[in-house]
Amino acid sequence: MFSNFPATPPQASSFSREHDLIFYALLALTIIFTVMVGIGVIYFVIKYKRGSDADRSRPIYEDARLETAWSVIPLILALIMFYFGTKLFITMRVPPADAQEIFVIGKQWMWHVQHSNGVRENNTLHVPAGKPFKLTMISQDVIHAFYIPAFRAQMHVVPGRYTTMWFTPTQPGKYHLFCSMYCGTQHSEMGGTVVVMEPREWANWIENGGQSQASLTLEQSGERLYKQLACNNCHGAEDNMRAPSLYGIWGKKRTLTGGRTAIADQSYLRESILRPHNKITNGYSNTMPVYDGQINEEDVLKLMAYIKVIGSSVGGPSSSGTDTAAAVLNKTKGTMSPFAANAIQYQNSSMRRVDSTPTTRSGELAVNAIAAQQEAKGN
Amino acid sequence: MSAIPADPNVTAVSATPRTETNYLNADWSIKSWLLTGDHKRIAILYLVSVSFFFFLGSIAAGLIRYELTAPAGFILESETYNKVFSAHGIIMVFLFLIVAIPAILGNFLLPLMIGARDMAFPRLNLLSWYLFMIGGACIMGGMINGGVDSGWTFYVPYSSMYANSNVTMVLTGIFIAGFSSITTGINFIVTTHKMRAPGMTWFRLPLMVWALYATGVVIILGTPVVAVTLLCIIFERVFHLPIFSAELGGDPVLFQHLFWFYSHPAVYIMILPAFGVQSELIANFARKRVFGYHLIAFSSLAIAGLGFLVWGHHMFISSESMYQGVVFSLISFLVAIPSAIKVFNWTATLYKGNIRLQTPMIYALGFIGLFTIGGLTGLFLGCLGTDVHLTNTYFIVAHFHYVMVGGAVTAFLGGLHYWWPKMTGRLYPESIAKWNAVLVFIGFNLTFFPQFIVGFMGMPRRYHYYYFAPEFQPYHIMSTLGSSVLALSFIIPGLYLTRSLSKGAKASANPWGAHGLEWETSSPPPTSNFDQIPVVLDEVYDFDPVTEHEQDKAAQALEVPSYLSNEAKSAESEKEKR
Amino acid sequence: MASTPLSSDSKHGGHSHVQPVWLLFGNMLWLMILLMVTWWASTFDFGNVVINNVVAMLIATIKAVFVIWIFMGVMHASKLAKIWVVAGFGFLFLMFGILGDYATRQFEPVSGWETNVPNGGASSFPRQWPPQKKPEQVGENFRPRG
Amino acid sequence: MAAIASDHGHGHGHDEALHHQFENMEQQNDSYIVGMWTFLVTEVMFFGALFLIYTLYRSMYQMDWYLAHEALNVQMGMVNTFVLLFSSFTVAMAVRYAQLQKKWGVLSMLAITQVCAGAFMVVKYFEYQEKFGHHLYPGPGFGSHPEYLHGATPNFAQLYFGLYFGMTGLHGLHVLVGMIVIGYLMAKWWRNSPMVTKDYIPTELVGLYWHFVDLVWIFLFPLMYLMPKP
Repeated sequence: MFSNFPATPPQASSFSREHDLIFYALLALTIIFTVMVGIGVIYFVIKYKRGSDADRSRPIYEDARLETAWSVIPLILALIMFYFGTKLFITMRVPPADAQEIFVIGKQWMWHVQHSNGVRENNTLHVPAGKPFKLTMISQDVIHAFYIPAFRAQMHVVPGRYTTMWFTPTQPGKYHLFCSMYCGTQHSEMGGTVVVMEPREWANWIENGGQSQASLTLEQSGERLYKQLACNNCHGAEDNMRAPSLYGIWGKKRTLTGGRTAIADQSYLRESILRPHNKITNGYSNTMPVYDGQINEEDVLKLMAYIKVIGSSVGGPSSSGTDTAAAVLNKTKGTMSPFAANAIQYQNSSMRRVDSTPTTRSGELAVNAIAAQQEAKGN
Repeated sequence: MSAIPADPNVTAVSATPRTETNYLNADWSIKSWLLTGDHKRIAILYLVSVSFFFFLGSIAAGLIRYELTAPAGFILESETYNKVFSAHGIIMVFLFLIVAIPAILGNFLLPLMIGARDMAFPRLNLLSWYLFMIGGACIMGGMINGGVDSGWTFYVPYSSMYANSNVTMVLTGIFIAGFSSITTGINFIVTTHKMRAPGMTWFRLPLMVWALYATGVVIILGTPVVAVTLLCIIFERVFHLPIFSAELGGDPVLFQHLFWFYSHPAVYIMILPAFGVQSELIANFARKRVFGYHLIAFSSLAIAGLGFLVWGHHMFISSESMYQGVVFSLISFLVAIPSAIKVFNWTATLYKGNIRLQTPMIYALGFIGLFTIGGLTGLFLGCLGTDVHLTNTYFIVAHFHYVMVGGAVTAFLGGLHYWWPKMTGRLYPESIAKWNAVLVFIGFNLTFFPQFIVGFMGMPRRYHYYYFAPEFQPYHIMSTLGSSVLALSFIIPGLYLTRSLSKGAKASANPWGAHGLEWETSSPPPTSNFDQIPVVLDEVYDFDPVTEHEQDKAAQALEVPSYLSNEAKSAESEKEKR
Repeated sequence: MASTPLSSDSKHGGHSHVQPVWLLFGNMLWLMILLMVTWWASTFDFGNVVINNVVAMLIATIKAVFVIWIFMGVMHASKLAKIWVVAGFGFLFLMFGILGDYATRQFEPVSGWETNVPNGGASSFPRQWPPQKKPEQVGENFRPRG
Repeated sequence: MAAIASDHGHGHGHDEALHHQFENMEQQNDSYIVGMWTFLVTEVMFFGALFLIYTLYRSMYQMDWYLAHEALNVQMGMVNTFVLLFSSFTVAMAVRYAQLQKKWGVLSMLAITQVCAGAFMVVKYFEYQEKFGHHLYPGPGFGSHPEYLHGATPNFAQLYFGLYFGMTGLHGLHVLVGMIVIGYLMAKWWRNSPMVTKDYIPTELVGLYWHFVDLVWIFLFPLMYLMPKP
């Protein structure tokens, strides 16, 4: 009878077990205290009912010992629960260095999910079991919240800044994906499914670009957009009179007008693409057109991915997964996308450890293979 | 507290003739009611208007529950469903919970309990009622004109930029109703400080007065912050002054900070008066002084103080910084301690008392049970690890309903029944009321306990459809079943209490034999409360359980059931004698 | 705390302290001098920007204290009024705890959060008012409409 | 406890100004003062939230806000501050005369205060007029003349002017309400109504409100007009 009458969400991520431990501990505490108070009340009501002859001499009104007891004991229990809760919270908020990055854009009443090798999905998320994934999320209009009950993971998606969430799926299967922050009319329909697949299965899925038509990797579509928007007219290989060069700026410190400095990370790049007048590189004037309102968040992500890859052979200090796969685009002659290779190698590894150490990438980016395959299919 | 221990079973037939003038029949004209300065009449005006708004809010609640029984909804479109749950939230929070106990019971009882003739500023008290009605009219005007679909929290980018329902009208209504709450707060603070009867020192104050004082302090320090935050949204919508807009570099999270800086203390505004009522009921129906009087009084102030330090636990996953989250989680656990102390002290008060199981006491005992569950489930949400999974789900909906409906509404009903004879001079039918109290307890648990489970399973808040997750449906069916029982159990008191206004037996000055200055004057009390200002000579709730026990034994020996029903019988016997 | 307002033998009539004219006029002159000091302080650079701000606020607070203490007559008001003044302004600092969140944001371990400018930028969606946009009906969760 | 209500408090003669719910004048006066201060605490929190928003955004966009604030006219601000300080002095004098129950002293001082308040509003009107002319009012037309922005980025400058108009507008509204209340008080004094002649408290309460309005401007002026260079 209870098969289709579940009372607990599935445990499908590395957080679930530890979260449920704390949850059931708190549940036990609640039951103990409620039963204690309940029995106390019922017993006193029955024993000292009006007219019942029970000894009522020397009633106690103040008892310092008792009062300190039931102040200190709940305090200690509370602090214990606080400690475990905070430990889990910190693991939830600090993504591991080797987590693969997925970009999520919340838009009024749908989710765009963008894998860093170009595969795009709407309202669904395909991830392999056993690999940590870091989601960098932003909203294009109102506050949403990316919530996967089975992974016990939830984070607001705020317009105007990136928020981050990470998890390591462990149990293959299909789980719910909800938007848990009220965002308008179809707030209850803004969700979908998270599909956790076997690593090999996922490698094939990512290999043929998933169902959606992602023919190009993020960097490639970024490069195409870079040329389409004629960025290379001003931003050449070296700093020239019109604009600073963007080669190898990822992660470096940039000196700006007015003596301010900023590290060229994701927020800086996004800010400088959308509103260049906010942070003008030293020695230049406010000549770059404003792209705020011309291009949407996905284009920003593509340009940013491409700018990271321009000219820099090794990724910058920041920990997002794509950086380690950087290779100058026009040189590579790879065979298989790094994700697929990495996933399969993971599959063959003898023991399936949940937080498997990442294999160092060979640095080859197999984008051309996918592109060639696409063209073959296309014409 | 009375120098001559009022003998509960020998009803002191008050010497003065039955039809002496009191605050109700002093003047029947409409003008005397609408321009009154008398705190008791203002309390009655509040009672009528707040009950009306509670009725409207309950209709919205019924509609939500009915709509959620089917995964793909029954009669509402998503747009209307969003407006219905926003209406339920706004009406219940701003027009019922924040106002009910402070403005009705607080206004009526504070001057009576401290031996004053009236509130410190009677005309300001009347202004508070008018501001409440104007605010309520604006909110209801907004609702009728098309409703607002941004939820009662009005999170910014949606409420200021993307909601095209009449948010501005409802926000001005809440802004005005906020000032009604501020004026009530000013009255409470100044009256408690300045208008106490001679001999009524701070530690002879009834615990209800302590709770109302703490509520006044929280109102004064919190309400203006939300008033200006909502004003900023009005600025943004009407005058295009961009304050929180993310497009221009503003920060939507700042709105959440300012909103919750008020809204968490607001939940303490709702629950602190309920603690006050609870202490009065437990003390007077267990016929014993409250266990740890000083601790309960100080824990009220502690809750009022700590209540302002914990707003961040509403925002653990809203891109608030991690370190801020850890600090707020720690302080949230500390704020749970005073509430736990109160519950244990009430339970300890029952030890060696003479417990009378009349209706107010059943509500009080129900309160202890429900508030314990409500409070402890709050720990799930204060603890960081579990909050990431449970926030914004039905677990939170169940938690705050356990504390608000299980706590504030149960205490409100208990207090209303307990002081009904004093407010109206009539007795309510004891047996119906007693069974209805049990029905409230059952209906409530059946409604909101399943929501804990469906919340833990991950159903988000404010969801109209869940056809993609049919496993939630059984719990929603149980919850709707319970909500119909609960609705019934809220209608029944409305009926028998209004009926008791005309048909109820006359109440003596002290039908419960309770101790307290409000029971010294006649019921309903004269317009100026006391003939002379009483002088308080001894401690509060000074029952002596042993002598109480002997009186109970003596009463039972005479086979005259000593409590209430005896009241009606003695009234008839007195008529025959005449 | 045994005293209550009624039982304490209060002096009758309750005429509060009448303030001499020279005190009021002197206070006004003193405040005008402080105003000039504020203006001078804003033009004069005290090293880094934090000190400038602190100095400006310090002078404003001194002016506020003089207005409250003398003009508003808190000097001879009851002890309770004095407590209220201190509590009211003191509570304001409690509210500035909200800024604690913004102060601790740059120490977050996750890249992409705050660089030195706490709020990197703004959403790229064009700002329309009032918002008229039809959401695209795509994704498997949409219930087919009528 | 209360059965023998001692008839203590009614010996002395009734002041006409004593309201029915108070026992003696000292209790009544103190209640009104504490009640007014409680209301002023709510006003402090009311403006406090706005100052908090100002502090946060100024710490986030120091350079742009410094550039945007140069569009403000410091001389007009100084004049306004002098005017308000002087009106604070005249209101304090009015309260003093009320305590001494000198009708014409009160009326003359209150008249000067009204004139000062009027001057403040007129100066504010000119300031706003100038800003509207330069298209500095936030909204679609903001910043169409970039030379008035002194090089500040339009987005963050719009935040600054949004808060500028919000806070000074709200403060101006409080000055307006103050003028209405002082007008009502002067009418009462003019007609020798016992409410004000016998009892100095109403005049003192209006004085407290006016001093608070001046207090807000004392903080608003340096924050808005006199920004130190970041």
